[in-house]
Amino acid sequence: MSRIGVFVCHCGENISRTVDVERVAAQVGKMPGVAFATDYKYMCSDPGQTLLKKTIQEQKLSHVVVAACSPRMHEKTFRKAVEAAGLNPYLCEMANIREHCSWVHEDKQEATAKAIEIVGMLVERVKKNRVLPTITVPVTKRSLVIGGGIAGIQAALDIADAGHHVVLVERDPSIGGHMAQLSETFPTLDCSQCIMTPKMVDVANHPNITLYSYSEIEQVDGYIGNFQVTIRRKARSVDEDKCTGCGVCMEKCPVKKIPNKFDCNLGMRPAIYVPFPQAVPNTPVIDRDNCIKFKTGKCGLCQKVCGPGAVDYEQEDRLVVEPVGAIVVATGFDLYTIDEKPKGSMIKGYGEFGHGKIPDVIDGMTFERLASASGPTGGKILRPSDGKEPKQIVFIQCIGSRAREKGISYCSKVCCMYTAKHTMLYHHKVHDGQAYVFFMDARTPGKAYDEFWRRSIEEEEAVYIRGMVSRLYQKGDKIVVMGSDIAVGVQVEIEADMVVLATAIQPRTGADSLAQKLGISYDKYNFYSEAHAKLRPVECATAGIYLVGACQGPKDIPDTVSQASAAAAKVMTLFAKDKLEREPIVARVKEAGCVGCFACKKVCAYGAVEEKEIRDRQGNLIKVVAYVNPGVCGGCGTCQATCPSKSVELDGYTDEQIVAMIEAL
Amino acid sequence: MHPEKLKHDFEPKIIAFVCTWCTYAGADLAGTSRMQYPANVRVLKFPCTGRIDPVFILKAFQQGADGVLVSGCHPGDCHYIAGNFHARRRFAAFRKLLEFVGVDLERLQFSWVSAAEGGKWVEVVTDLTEKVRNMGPMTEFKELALEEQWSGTIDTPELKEAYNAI
Amino acid sequence: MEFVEFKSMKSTNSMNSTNAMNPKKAIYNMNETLKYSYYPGCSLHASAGEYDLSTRELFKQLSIGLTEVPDWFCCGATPAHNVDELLSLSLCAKNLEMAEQVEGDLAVACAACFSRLKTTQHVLAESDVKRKQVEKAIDAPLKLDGKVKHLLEILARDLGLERLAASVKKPLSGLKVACYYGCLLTRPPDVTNLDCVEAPTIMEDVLKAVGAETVAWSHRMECCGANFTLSRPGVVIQLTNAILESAKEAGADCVMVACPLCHGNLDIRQKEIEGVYSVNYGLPVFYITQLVGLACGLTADKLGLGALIVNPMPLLKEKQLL
Amino acid sequence: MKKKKMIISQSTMDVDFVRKVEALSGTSVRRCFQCGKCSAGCPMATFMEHPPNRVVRLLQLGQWQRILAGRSIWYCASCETCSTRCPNKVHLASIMDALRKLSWDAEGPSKESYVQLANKLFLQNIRTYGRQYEMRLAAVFNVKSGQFLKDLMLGPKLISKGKLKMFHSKNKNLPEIEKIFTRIEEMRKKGEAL
Repeated sequence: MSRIGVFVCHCGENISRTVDVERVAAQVGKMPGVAFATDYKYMCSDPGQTLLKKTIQEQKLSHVVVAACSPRMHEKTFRKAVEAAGLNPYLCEMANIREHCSWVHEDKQEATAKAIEIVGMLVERVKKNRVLPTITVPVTKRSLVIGGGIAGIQAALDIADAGHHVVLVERDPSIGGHMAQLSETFPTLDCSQCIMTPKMVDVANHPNITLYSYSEIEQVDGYIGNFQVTIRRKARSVDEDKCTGCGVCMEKCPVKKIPNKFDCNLGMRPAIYVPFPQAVPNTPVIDRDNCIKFKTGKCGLCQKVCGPGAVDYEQEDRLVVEPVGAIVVATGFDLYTIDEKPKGSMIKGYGEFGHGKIPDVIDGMTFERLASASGPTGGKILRPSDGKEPKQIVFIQCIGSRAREKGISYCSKVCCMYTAKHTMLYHHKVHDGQAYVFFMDARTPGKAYDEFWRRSIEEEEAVYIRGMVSRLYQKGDKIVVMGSDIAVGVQVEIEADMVVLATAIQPRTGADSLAQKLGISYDKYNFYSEAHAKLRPVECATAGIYLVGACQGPKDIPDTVSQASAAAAKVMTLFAKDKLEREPIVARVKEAGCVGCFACKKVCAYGAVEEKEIRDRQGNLIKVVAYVNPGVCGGCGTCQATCPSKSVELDGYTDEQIVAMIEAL
Repeated sequence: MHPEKLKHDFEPKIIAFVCTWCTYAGADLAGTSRMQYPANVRVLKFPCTGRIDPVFILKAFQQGADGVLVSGCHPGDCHYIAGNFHARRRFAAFRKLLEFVGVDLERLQFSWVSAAEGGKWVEVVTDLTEKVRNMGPMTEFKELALEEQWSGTIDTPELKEAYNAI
Repeated sequence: MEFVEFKSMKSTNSMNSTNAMNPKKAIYNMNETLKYSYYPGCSLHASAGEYDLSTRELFKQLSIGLTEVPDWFCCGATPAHNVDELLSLSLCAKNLEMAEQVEGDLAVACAACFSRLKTTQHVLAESDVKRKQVEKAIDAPLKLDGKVKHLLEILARDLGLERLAASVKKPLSGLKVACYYGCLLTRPPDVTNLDCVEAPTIMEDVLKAVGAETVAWSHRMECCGANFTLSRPGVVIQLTNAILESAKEAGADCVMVACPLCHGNLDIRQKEIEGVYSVNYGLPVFYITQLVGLACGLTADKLGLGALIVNPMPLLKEKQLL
Repeated sequence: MKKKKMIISQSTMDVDFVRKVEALSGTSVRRCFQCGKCSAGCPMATFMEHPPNRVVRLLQLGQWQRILAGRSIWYCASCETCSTRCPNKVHLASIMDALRKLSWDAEGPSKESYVQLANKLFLQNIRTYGRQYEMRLAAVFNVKSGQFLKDLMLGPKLISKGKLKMFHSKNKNLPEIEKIFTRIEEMRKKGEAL
């Protein structure tokens, strides 16, 4: 006969406000098998846990149910406490009467009745719980970092400096990401390239970092401590080992006029190219869509001029498999462009701003390239249409962001600050020009941020207009901006030479398909979800995978770098152990019943099901049955639901346990 | 939205089978965000919808559930790679069986609620509760039990013996 | 709740699946004969008689059937919905019901009537409360599935640009036209579903098909203030002047409209505006059916060109179109 | 104009009125975050004492008297530019319709009488004739508003071009139209419609 102990938590007032916890304890105390039931103000507190441990020992409890918050919150806490009291941790269950009850209902009577039923279900379930052994698995002390922007670079360097090997995978030909494109950075006006390039070089030279640029994640198998990652190394057509980066091929390439994406299509590049001079690795790549050799079979000039013979037209995509113990995801963001309806974007187009067809209406990143000393204009602010210096420049905030009707409702977080920076850069470069900013709110929470914004107004003479713009249209060589100033309550019209739109930050296109490969969750915008918004901000719910930077939500550089170091620390914590304990929620085969149909093997996504021969003492084969490798099993239980003879069972979620819960209703 | 709380004649019992990674977390989010929904639902947590044996749904109806909700990760988002696809395939076949048995399929709902969709959880639960409330109590199994003295539990010694022999 | 979702789904579907957003891709059957019921609207029976005349003549020329809804009455226009939405919805609903009795989709010439009839369908599909009220007011069950089409849609999509081009006898070559959309043809987009709300091309497409040139100009969708033509003509003069100025600046020879109210302001008041602002625009303002009709070989008489206040004859003679 | 201080309290914020506006217009005023895009594109904003965004702001504060006392709502041209471009899908054109209706019901404290008069005559015309006849409408408007000479110069030109019909036949549906008017009046009396 089981002696179950039930502990009902008040959670301060969080539960007790709508659930009569004393009544729950009293009612549950009468249930068969329950030897002890009580309520307590904070079960997770130190005294709460002491009460739990003491009661287990004094009352000689066989099972425990803690009725409190979500098991996703504190199951580990209480199982640890139960273990300390000498019970197997898997004999403890949590009844969720907070997230699923007290917080979502207002009627106390209703909520209390529901809470009693929820606890009752768990009491019945726990009776059927079995002692489960802890499973330990080895840890591969190598880490994968996906994305070579500032987020991925910082995380990779930190982990590598701690002595662990890092595999850094970057989709583009060079690492550097968006930060390499920026001119200067707020709030100190550091030159972005000056602080970024040394870090990029560090990555290239670090003995603990393997850099796969121009590569993408193909497939991810395994679990925390033991991932197998397949990486597609796209054909670069240039051998990285042989290439010296002399650049002769790029000089000789007859195709010269391909818009360079790195320069927001303002500058041109050849068909064999590095995206920017400081690229890491400094190995060119052939853009096969635009290369004459690949299009017509003729040319081949670059191969002829290449001294070391690095150019290889025959190169094909290669797949490499890397075993790693942890994965850091740092895939960054895409900037929304106001073209009609960008593929994969949730945002409706901005026809009122010309659908991106007015040449001198540009986005913030294009302005960065114009302002960058290494950009296509050498740092001069010039109009894309005619190369003239704009004397009246208008910045408009919140394009796409904070516009639920246009598709997204969140704030992109960095635009207020970078626009303030843009007005300063503009004022420094065009002394007789005037900058105007249409804005709703200036969001400047950050160290020295508000001061920076005020400086753009008070010292750099930017004119901020509180109000939005209804429409832009070309009139001669001017762009007419039809705005309003809601403080004055009048319409404002400006004939501008150039308009810069602070467009929204969105997750990378394809962020969802990467998430699906990794088995991590994401929100409706495709931003990756952290395990807990406050307490586990850099971890995924999927163990062993960590999030850094704008792939998790819009973020500026200081926040991104802090998060990168935080994720690196998490990886190091994981690598500090030689072996990992994992939840023993794995499938087991009852060999007696197994007929060897291997339906389970067909549905197992982990390849955990093996064939096992059963022989008698003489060595004669009796039958072949299924065997689940506990190290590989993911614990989804699909095999159990599939097994026609009910001969496989998922520990922790047995039929007995579930039926007991249903019957308790 | 705080209309006067309506008292209903019939409070249906809804059982939700959910996966722990998406829908359970989504329901947690609804709680953390203090959204409100009818108190009729009881949640059973599974690692994955792939673990949900159709028999559990039958069992739930037998035990007096008036509606059953099965909810997991969106297609392609399964934490266990493909469990929800297997579940979907399995339930597609199972629906036919249920229909044959005489369960109104309106009482059984499948949906996808991700960890970030607290609002959708509330919507799904509220809608199903209202729908089932309007349909009235699920009587098919109860009537069957009365008619044929049929019961889900093994309550005669002969049956028990027979069962154990298997 | 579910009903509403279903409806809105339907409307987005029709936007995506048909060629509603892409007039260039009209799919048609050469042998089919087009037939419409016709709601001219009050203005076409009064101040915009030439729009009515040219519409009928053009449709006859193109072998498109057009049967006027017998005893239709006023849709209520802006004044009705301005102060009494229920009345506006009811008047339109009754007219829609009467149109159901005549074969074919409902062809509407006036942009304001078009907007009111479409809005009525949209609002009543979305709101059960209003739907019930209107059913009570007109004492009849509502039917909202009949299609309401502006003449532009019929020419550009039902007939199709290719068939239209094939009917051209005298291309309008050399004529530079500023197409004026005004407010109500495209706004609000979820109601009218006519074309891209901020960058429509349907008028330009039609004109190009009949050989005219179109100019790019900034004020083609700004409001002319039609609602105030009676009560506050000063407002109208100011707004309309900006439109004419922009068209002139863009190098247009003339303006084309698809709405009698826009026409009233741009054409009838043009002389007055020129006086107030001491400018000289001299921009004839045509209805779409007049220009298309001209290209299809109809005479000035049949198109009612003589009824235009700004005399178009010198321009048409200069371009050798008469 | 002297501006009165706004005293804000639960009792001075008329939530019931705002709810009525929301019900009639089918749009929520709380969604507006005052970006001013509506006012920026409004062709009539320069004629209004409260630009469109401020009309919504006053509604958010329950200060409808200030709105109805002014001319703003009567200067809205119903061009739908605001509704089309609003980032929050606040259907401002419908809010304006609702406000005009409520002002009309309250026998309009507004100063703007010309637009109201024109609207009234327009609706009367529908009830009496079934269709609009601009000549009659214009003539009656001029007489009632005391502007006998307004647009006088346009008259002869329009008549010579056949644009103003002097005579017209009665619509056969007049009884039906009359019924619609009376049914709506009855529904309102019974409180079945706003």
